[in-house]
Amino acid sequence: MNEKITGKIIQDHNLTKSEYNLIKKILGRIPNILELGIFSVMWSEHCSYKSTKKWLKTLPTKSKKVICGPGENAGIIDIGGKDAIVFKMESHNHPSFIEPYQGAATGVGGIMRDVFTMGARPIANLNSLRFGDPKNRKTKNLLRGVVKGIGDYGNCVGIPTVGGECFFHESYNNNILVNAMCVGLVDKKKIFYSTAKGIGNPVIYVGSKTGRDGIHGATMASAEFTDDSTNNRPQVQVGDPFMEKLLLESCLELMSHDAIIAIQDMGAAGLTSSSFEMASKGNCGVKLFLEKVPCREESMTPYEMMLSETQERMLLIIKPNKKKLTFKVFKKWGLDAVEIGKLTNTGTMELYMKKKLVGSLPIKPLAESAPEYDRPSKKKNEVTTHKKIGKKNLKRTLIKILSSPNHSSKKWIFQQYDSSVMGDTILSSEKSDAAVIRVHGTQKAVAITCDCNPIYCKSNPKIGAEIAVAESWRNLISTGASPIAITDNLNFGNPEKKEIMYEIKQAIKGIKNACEKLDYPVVSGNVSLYNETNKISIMPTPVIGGVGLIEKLENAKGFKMIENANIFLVGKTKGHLELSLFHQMYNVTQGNPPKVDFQKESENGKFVKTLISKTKGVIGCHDLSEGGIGLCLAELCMSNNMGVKINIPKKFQSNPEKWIFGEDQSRYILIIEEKFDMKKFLNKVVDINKIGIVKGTCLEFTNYFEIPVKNLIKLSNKWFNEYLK
Amino acid sequence: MRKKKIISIIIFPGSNCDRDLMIAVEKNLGIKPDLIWHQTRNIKKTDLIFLPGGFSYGDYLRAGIIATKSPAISEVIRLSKKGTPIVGICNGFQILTECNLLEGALLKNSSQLFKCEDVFLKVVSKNKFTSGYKKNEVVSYPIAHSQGNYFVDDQKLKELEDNEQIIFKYTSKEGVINNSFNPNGSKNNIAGIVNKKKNVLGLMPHPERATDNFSSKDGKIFFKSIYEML
Amino acid sequence: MIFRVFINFKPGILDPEAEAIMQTIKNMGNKSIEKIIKGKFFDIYVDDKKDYFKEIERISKNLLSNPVIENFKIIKKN
Amino acid sequence: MIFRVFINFKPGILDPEAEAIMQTIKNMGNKSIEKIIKGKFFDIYVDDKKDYFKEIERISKNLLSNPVIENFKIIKKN
Ligand SMILES: Nc1ncnc2c1ncn2[C@@H]1O[C@H](COP(=O)(O)OP(=O)(O)O)[C@@H](O)[C@H]1O
Ligand SMILES: [Mg+2]
Repeated sequence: MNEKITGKIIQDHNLTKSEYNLIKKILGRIPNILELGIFSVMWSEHCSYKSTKKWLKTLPTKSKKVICGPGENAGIIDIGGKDAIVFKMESHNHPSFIEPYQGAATGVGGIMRDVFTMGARPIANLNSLRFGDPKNRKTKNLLRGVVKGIGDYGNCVGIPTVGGECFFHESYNNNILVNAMCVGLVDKKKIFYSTAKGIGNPVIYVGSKTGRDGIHGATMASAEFTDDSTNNRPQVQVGDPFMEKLLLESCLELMSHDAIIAIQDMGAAGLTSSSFEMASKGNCGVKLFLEKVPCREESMTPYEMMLSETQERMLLIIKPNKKKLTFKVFKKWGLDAVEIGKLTNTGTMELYMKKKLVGSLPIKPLAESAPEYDRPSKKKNEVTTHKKIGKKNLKRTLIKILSSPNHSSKKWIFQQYDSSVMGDTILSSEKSDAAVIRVHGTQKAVAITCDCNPIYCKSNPKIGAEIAVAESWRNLISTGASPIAITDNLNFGNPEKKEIMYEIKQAIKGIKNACEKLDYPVVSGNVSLYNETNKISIMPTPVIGGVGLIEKLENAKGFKMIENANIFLVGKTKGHLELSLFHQMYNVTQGNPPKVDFQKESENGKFVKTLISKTKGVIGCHDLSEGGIGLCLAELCMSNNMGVKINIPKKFQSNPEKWIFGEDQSRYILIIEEKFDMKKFLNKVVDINKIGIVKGTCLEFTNYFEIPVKNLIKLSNKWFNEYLK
Repeated sequence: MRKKKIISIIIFPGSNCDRDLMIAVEKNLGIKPDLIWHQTRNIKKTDLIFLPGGFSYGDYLRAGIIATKSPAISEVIRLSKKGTPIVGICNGFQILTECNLLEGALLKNSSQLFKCEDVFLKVVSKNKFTSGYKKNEVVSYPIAHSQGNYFVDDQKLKELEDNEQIIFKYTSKEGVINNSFNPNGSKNNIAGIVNKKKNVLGLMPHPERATDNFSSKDGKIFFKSIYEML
Repeated sequence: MIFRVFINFKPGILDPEAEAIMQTIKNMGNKSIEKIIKGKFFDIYVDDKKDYFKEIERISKNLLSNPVIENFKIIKKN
Repeated sequence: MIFRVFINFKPGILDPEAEAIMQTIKNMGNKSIEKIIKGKFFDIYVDDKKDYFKEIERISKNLLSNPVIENFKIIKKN
């Protein structure tokens, strides 16, 4: 314990010289190793957001519907009646690269705890995945492990995994991204927060016994990778979904009694961050008796106990007169709860081991004086040479897109997820733009989606982020939902590099702008930095998770078509091909992403939403994004095993690729009942045109090309099946 | 008016289809089921027992095995001997084979992967659990499991066949039963069986997830048949 | 005292996992491989008060293995 | 020749399954049980033409075990 604090120890804790000096100033003395360890995890990028806090503060976080914005375990929105929705997204990138199965599994576990900590029953999981080039020798195993890890965890706990995305690109070769999102349902009057209150109240520990897993996990997640970080073995955390299920049920049961004052999961930085955050929010002190902490291994030190990241653990402050009840409820579920400390009025964290004071830290100063950096940023100087791309065979291009890893069917992935458990999944993967989950026992539903196009973000992080927000908004609209709020997961490289910091700032600016324009606030989120290995950074990947409300379940829309229905295109098509899939298929990867006109976005969205919820005319809807009209129609055909006949407008007949594959924003395809009279609804502000009908067994662009739908299906299922054979 | 019947659902730590099942029973039978905690040593009166799907005890060791050591299962075994109808769905089926109320065993899916999808089933034998279906009718329920690969040795298989104990088989929409419509490697595409006395049914697919307006509705008839048999 | 219980599939039960591993090994270039059998083992630590063999046998039969598909074998370790 | 490869978790790695099995054994009445370690094994059958130890070692490390969380041990059987 009395180890001398050397420069090496400070460095091993990822603390800078000036941070160490600040620690000494706060304490008025030299810290011991336990105290240093605590500072290091509390001040890690992961826990303190020191590089991004300044910018995150600028995000819009309020609206009439927001009950709880960023700052708690998860965000909460009002969906009417007694119901509220709790949601957040979190990354488990580094752990998943080291051990894909456990890393992804524990990522899912962690985000679910963030949600049920607040009193909500999780009702849906989503995940946003980025892997390296499929040809990279690591990719296949990472993909297999991550998908199985996500599936096994959520399936066991019994929460449906209903959607997500999966994208391959060489920039993720050594830094995969595993972002997990969880959505829960809570009674507005029974929300639980993490503010500790009441001097003398017991601090209760429940869940898995503490082991040496993940010690320094939080600092690891904040450190850049070098190849030998694969040797950081003992840090691997193993998930126990069965324990999670027991915690979920027992906590929800205890919450139905009036026993809990504050509750928080032990996530990153385990006992340290949970106890500090709870006490800091409640302006109180804590005394912990560490010998009482249930340990899995012998002779664990206070340092290890405080920094362990063993999964499936919760910390509770309860009413003293409800202690018996608390222990009884946990016992029923086979869990041992232990009182490990008490709240005090000292404002200090006092750590005792067998009656000896082994650490003493001022809580507020430690939490509040966490460093906050305004890191320098600079736009990368890139000479963009615009390669011209000649005439290409349209049919072959579409086939190429459908057989590419990023745009082939993800059935292999989502079949490993139980999407129908809990009985409220109305629409999930490949049946709609967003998952639709019924609000249990009501006629309402929530729509949920997550999105990001890193190709756009790489070229222009601000517009890329705007598009990610707009696309999530559009995905929700397509199902007939009113978009309410988002969570975000900002995945970037090393913020100490000016070019990366520029990307971060620009992306946050983009999110801010889009959210303000669409009245679509940010209620929770996560930042994952240092996603780079051997100086190679990932593409900027700000993933956006959106949630909306469908007031009447029977109005929920997916990709449905019926024979003879009319096909309408909403929104203006200019034929933006730069950075499109069309260009990517021919290895042209330079240019600018399409711009989003938020005025139009908003008008078009409102038009579609009204048409869906106020008329009986809409059968199905699909928003347009990557791959444009061509890919959108192919997906609709495959989902229904039906054909369409499409007429390319005159204006585009000399360059049909612009119309078929252009990626202009703010557009939708509507499948409209044959007899429905659209005329009444046409207005001056929204561009809407009939482009064809549902008919036959082919995807047909009349006078250009056609492909039998059964071939499309075969092509689309091909890539994953062959890759994973 | 018939006398009110009692339906019980056993809940294990890790069960996760108990709520879905409870709702399907309530909606389709008009009966609020009794929820029986796994530690119950005495199940007094019940007209039928369900073992729900999920991951009892985390499915550690082998799916279903640890649940067979619970007090409630001793009761299930006792009552089954007295003729009480027992229905095990998914994890419930796994538990029933592990405690020898049903023949055979459920191995890991041949793909080694969890599989969730809507499948078609053929009702190959009719009995009181399936009285509402026509013989050889094709119905659709979802599956969601990683250990649904039914195994039984050839001699026992013949017995099952001779006694008409095989109830459901995986099939195509058109009723073709072969390997390409077998989602998990199950012997002879078997998806559900009964015991010799025909009062214990186990099946991997989830009829309780096929009773909603937004899914297949084919499970409703399953529950109607159960209502009729009480 | 430690008992080690070995459990593996009865002959005749298809083990696609073992099959897949064998295939992979062959693809990795090893042609001398003839067969792979996969199984699990449990090391059960008990006190030294008496010989628990009979008891371990019972546990192996009733819990650790499924007699429909698996065989078990018990050895005493030091 | 048969090589038997034993694989189990590195010490200190959480093994909830072993934990659950131990609890069940206790519930079944055996109180003398102190600990359970769980693992898997592979019996690899090769021809007798040469000693494949090195090769089996490579396979164990790269395919059969997950070096991040597992250890392996190889023994030669008869
Ligand atoms: N990019 C972001 N946008 C909005 N809120 C964020 C973002 N990143 C983090 N937050 C908020 O900061 C708080 C701390 O997050 P985090 O440290 O991830 O929580 P946890 O301790 O559960 O891991 C949360 O309330 C989270 O919603
Ligand atoms: Mg948290």
